[in-house]
Amino acid sequence: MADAHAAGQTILVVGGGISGLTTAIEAAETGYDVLLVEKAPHLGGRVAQHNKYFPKLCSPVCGLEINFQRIKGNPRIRYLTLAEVEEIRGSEGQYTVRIRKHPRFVTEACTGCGECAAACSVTVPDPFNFGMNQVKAIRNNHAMAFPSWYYMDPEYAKSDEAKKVAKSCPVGAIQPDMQASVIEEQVASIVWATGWKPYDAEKILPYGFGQYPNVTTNMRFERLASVYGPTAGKIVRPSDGKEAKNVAFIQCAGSRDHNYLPFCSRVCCLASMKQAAYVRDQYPDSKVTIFYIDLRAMDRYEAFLQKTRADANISWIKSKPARIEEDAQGNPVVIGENTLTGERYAMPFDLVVLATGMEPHSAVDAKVPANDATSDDYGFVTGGVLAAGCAAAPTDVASSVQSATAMAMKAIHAAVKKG
Amino acid sequence: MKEYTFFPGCSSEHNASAANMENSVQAMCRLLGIKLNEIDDWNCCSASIGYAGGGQLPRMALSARNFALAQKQKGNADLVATCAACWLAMRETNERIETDDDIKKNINTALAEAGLSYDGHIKTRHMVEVLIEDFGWDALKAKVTKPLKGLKVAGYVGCQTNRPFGVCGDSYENPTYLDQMIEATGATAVPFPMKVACCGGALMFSEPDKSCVLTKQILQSAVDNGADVIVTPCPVCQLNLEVYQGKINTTLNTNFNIPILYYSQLFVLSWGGSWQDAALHQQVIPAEPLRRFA
Amino acid sequence: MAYDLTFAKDVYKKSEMGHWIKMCMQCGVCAGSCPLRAHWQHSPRQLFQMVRAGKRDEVLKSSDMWMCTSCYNCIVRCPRNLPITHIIHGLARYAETEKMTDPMQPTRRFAVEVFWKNITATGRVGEAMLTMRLYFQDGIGSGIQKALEMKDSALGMLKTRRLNPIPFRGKIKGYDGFAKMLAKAAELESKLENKE
Amino acid sequence: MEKKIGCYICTGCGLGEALDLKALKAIATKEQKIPVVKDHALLCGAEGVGLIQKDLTDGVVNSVIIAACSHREKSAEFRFDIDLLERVDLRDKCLWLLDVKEGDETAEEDRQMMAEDYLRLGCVKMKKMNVPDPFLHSDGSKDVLVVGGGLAGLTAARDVAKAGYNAVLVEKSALLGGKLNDMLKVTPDNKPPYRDVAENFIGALVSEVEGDNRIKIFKNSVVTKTVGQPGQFDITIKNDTVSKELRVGSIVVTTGFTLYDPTKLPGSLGYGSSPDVVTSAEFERMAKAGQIVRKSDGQPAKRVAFALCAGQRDPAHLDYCSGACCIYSMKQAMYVIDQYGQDASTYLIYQEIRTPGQMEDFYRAAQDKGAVFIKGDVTQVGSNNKGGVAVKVNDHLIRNQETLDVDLLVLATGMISTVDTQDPNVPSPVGSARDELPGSVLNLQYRQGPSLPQLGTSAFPDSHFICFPYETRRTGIYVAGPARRPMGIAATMTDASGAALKAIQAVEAVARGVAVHPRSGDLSFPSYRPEGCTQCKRCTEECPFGAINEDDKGNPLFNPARCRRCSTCMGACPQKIISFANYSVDMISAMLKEVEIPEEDEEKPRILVFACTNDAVPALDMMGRLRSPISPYIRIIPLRCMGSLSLVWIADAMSKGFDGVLLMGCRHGDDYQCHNVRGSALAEIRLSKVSETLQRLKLESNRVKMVEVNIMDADTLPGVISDFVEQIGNLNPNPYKGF
Repeated sequence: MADAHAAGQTILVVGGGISGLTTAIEAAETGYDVLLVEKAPHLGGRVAQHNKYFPKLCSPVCGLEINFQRIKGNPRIRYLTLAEVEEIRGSEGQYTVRIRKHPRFVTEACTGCGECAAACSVTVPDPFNFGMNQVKAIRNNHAMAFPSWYYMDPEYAKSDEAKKVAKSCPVGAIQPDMQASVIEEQVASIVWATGWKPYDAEKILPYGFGQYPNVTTNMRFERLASVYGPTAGKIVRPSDGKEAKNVAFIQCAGSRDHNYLPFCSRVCCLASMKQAAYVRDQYPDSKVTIFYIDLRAMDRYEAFLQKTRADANISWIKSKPARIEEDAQGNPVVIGENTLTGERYAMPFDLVVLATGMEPHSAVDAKVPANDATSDDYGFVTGGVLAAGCAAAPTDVASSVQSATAMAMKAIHAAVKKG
Repeated sequence: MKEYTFFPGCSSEHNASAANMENSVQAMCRLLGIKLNEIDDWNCCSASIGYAGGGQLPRMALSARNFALAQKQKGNADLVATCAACWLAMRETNERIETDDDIKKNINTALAEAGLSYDGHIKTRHMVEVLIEDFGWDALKAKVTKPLKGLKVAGYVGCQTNRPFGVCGDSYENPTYLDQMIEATGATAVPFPMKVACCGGALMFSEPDKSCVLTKQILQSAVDNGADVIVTPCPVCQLNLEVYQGKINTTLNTNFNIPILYYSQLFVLSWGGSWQDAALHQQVIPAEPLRRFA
Repeated sequence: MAYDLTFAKDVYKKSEMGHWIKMCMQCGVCAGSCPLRAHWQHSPRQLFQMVRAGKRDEVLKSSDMWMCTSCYNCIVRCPRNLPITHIIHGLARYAETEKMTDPMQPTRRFAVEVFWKNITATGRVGEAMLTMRLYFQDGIGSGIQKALEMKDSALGMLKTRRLNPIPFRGKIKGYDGFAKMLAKAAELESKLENKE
Repeated sequence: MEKKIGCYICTGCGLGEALDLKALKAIATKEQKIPVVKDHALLCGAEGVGLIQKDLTDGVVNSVIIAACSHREKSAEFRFDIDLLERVDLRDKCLWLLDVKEGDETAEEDRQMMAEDYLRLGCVKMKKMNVPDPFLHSDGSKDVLVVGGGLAGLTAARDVAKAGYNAVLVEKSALLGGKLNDMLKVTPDNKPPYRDVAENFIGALVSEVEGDNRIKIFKNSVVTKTVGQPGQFDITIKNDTVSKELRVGSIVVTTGFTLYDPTKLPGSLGYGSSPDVVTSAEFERMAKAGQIVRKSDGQPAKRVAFALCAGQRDPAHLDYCSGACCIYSMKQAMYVIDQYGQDASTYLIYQEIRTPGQMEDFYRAAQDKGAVFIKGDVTQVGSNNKGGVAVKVNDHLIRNQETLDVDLLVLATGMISTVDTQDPNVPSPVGSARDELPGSVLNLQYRQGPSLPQLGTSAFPDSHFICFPYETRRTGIYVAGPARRPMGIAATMTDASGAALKAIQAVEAVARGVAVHPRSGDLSFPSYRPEGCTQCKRCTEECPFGAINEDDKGNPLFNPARCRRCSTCMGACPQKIISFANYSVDMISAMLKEVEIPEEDEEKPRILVFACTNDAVPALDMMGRLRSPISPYIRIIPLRCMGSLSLVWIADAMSKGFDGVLLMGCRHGDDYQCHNVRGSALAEIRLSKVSETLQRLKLESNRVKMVEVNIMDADTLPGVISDFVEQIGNLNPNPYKGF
């Protein structure tokens, strides 16, 4: 029963993105103890990098803030950042997990005052903005980051300056010699919520990402459109900083393609419609072209498609472009066949955004470390542990939260069986 | 001394259009220590254009016969081809025979008529694969005695050494092996966006006007990028680019006069081979920019 | 011609790699990848949809398949792994065996009447003969004209010993077996092409 | 309980250097009469926390004011086992928001004044706060009612039971299983292998549920009445003969969907013109009966066409996508191919193929089996000489208009929720088919009506929130499956499990007397002074969650367990008689009155900012982190929600001498971000009446302004504030200063 809480009834949630947060909070607010393990320095995951959500064009931080408040107010939730689950033994009801805690080099005593960052002279490409700008080697990812404690790059921690910077901390929270540690926990159930990473667009050779500066990706574009991103929200071309007023979006860049990701990533169509709105809102005289195979605005998201369709400055071309070339002015030229007219086109744009798909972390760098773990051909988790959100299938945020809430239910079943 | 079974292909025959490739390849192999054991009494591979006249089985039977002879004469030693079309046709045939039992059965029924049989197991390789995989870049660079310093070369990979199989896992859209070869001889590989564009291939024979437009774009790009010469591994490309320059100049009013060479000719020359060894005397458009290295 | 799958099912069965046609999702990548895209009327994916719609005559009479230069761009880019080059070759061959191709289609003439005859006559390509046949297939007049157009090149080739002055070449040693083999292969092929 | 207040001032993070500690302590002790006042150089450190904990343990203090950083920081360190804790933010919203040059005495003085005011606000608030006494009842139920015994309902009931709770499952028909009973096979959805249709598993699920003694099942029954609140829902279940009353704690609605009426489709789709034009539901039943034949003459139906989006994505019919039809129709095409093999010809005529995620495999499988996909429209349907159906198709991909002769044309009609919904803002739901819906599924005895609020124009009782899809406007009631939104099988089961979790979470929350999202854990709830009530009904009308009923005299009847503690009722009440133990009109009035208003001649205006604690306050904190300075003349008072805004506060602020009032609420309108749905919208409406108040006071109406603030507005908010400060600066000082 929910009010009895024998030891070992804890629910382990792996991944602190929107799915993991949801599973953790919903289970805790139902009366269960939760251990939340996140690999990054802060909670929030992939959605924290998004500028806005479709279809409401609202900030993900709004919902994250509420969830963080719920975590702060709930003693049932323990969370670890910079931590990874290395090994899972046992089975549902009685798992033993080994967790490695990577050094943050900054303790929880940090007050977020920022003295250290001011004292730090070393900058690195900002991973939060996909390396599009430089940041200090000791920092937190953004002003709303939770937990708000700073963290230090391991490389920098080895430097002599790190030791000096440590002295600059008024509360002595910086420890450049901090070591990794390993802990073991007994848990009743495990929910894998490790989410997704953007598919590596450099692998999509015909589109020349990495070769042509003005070919970018949808996740980079999110940061480009964010006022807290590398360009303070100005939508410009990477090559020359020129305002990008003629922008193309190429759907299924890597998705629905046997050469890359054979499955459909589900959200990219809607994400591009959202990003089209970024462009149209910023430049009234802008033009947007969306190249697609099928427009996948499932169920009620259809309304968002119709809303986008109503904008005469957004044109739609049913076509998977064959390749991209670059003209003398550095404009990417998109080449292909319009399958509805049969015309062969070669259209230049200021900027081309590749709607790259979702690669599940569980397929690459967050495989479930259990002997009986199973996954499908694409690396989505199908068994051994419970899977929530994009660890189970490519889904939008609302569906991920539904999935995560459902997994809280399944996790509780295991805990109840144990109790 | 490394030995390989060798399939020269029709264009490499004496007095054939790719005689300059054949001669320079032979010289290159001598300098590098490669023994090529030519298949006795080989026949045409039918290339890709063979589809229409031959269809599936007759087309593949041609390559199958070469494999059968090779197996009989030289066992399962790797079979080296120098012509892109031959390499592709042979590889495709072998792949189908090894993966499709119906094809294997039918092909062997046909081969039996010639008293032959073949059930796969011979690896077909392109000469450039042998250079890169069996000798390696250091070995190729080490042989250079006359670096082709200052020579600006457009590396034209073309289609069939690149797609669908590709050389040494190199990229389809932007392969770099040829540029690396050029650089290995001490020459400079100029940027060349058209490096994998199609020259019109076999259509040059039937619809030269269509193909010449493609060829022209390739020549133009090379010239625009400041190339002194174009280098290719493919005899069809070499022929189209070199022999049709005159026609292109008259019909599309250009004035190209750019030598089209084989990678093997660059190696031979940079490895100290003579003008003759490199078969540079066999260029329809004289390889003047290379004179100073002779 | 109303929608019907008889033709499509025939192509799936008889045409080389034809069964792949049903897997096309009509994205259009093949069209954009084709170097001859300026010259055909229907892109590969259109041909595939036409096959599925049962448009037998339009597909088989079209010269589109004959535009293929075998550059293999479409194959490496197709998101559904269709061996498009081979499918197109297969359709061309299918049209040929169904006697639907325009006999004057230049590539068809070269491939069937010149090239294939040439290589099967001796076992190897006789380039000089090939070129002569190619030029003179429409009679002396246009032949001479075409030849003159390429005169300089031809002379250059002769000078550099890359063109054999004697157009006639001998057969390969094992020609008899070679011919028998081809005959058998052709026999099996036609069985394949007419299998029910 | 007698309140023993302790005030602890932190001098870390530069506060000690920037502020005059002695003066601050004097405010707390002398002016505010706080018995225990201490300071520490690092209050959040072990020593500082120990200092507070000791006073608590020794019983010297039982209520704590912490004057340090934002309440959003160090919550773990400052978590004590006490009822009343107040955070005064001297750092993020004072020190970090003011640009004070070294030695600029005026600026330093302004900063000190701001800090002192904030300390006063905190002290007054603490003095005004009472310990909430949670709403608990002895006769509550933790059972979960599940309405609808199809896939979603069975899943929800089973999951509730497996979690150790009792479920009451009410099914309208004679047997459980719903639509799946009619299905031959099911689509794989999110279970590999994604290529193959799966066996229909509904039988197993039904017996699992019927065999579970925690689940009480009522067949042939409907819910005719739902009275009460979470934990105390009294429902009436009626079958044809008897009515039965029972009490449950929370409710999951899984009544599923009906299909759009095919007779309403355009004639061009030919429904009714021939018996061989059928809907996918009709076709499924035929397949289940092993009868894939022409209805007209019983001949085998080997040639079958499927028209997708039969009414869907068409504003004249259903303006949404039905989500599952593409996959469902592929499954049915596979039936035909499996039955007739080489002789089968199947065509799917589509607008967009929608096979998201791994279901792309299923699309490929359908093609591999030989199904032909045509992007285009059906322009006309007639009969042909072969006794079949002649379908005119406009094929967009080869720009071709041809006839497609088939034995059967299957129309993939769309799903419509069976849940009765309502929205005051939307007159009539889309899709005329809804007129034929049976009565209300719950028949809620709520002041705001028997139905569930719908999402926009969609007529679905879906959530507006992307991050919180289970948050609806009826606490403790969760809709799942196609009743909530069109969805396929796997999505339905997932959704039902999620709703089941929310249902047991709700009963647990009620049992502990705490609120659910968004103010999870809040113990307070509204109460009122009956003698003051004028029966104006504003509270009962405005409550976004329909928590308040009316008694026969027209007085509000609060249902605390329905309440989400947004305090909209408090702001709505013109009599100011609704309050919470720890939040009231009087409390905010007292706070703002405590602010020191400099004399007119000092030329230091004062501007009051009411900021929504959900988005505006974090945005202000973010400004602090970014150190983007604002005017030292503003004073911020956080509100639970703009919905609690009482016009009295404006009047009080003006008579107190504030020169202007700026209100920061969440975005409202269609894409509203107010976590309480209507809070900021209602505040705006109330504000429209504020001009009267100002006229009465002979003050300019532009002294009060409301702005929408998004949580990420830290970049634009400083401008918004300085513009308002400037605008106020252009007015004469408030004449009421010093009264």
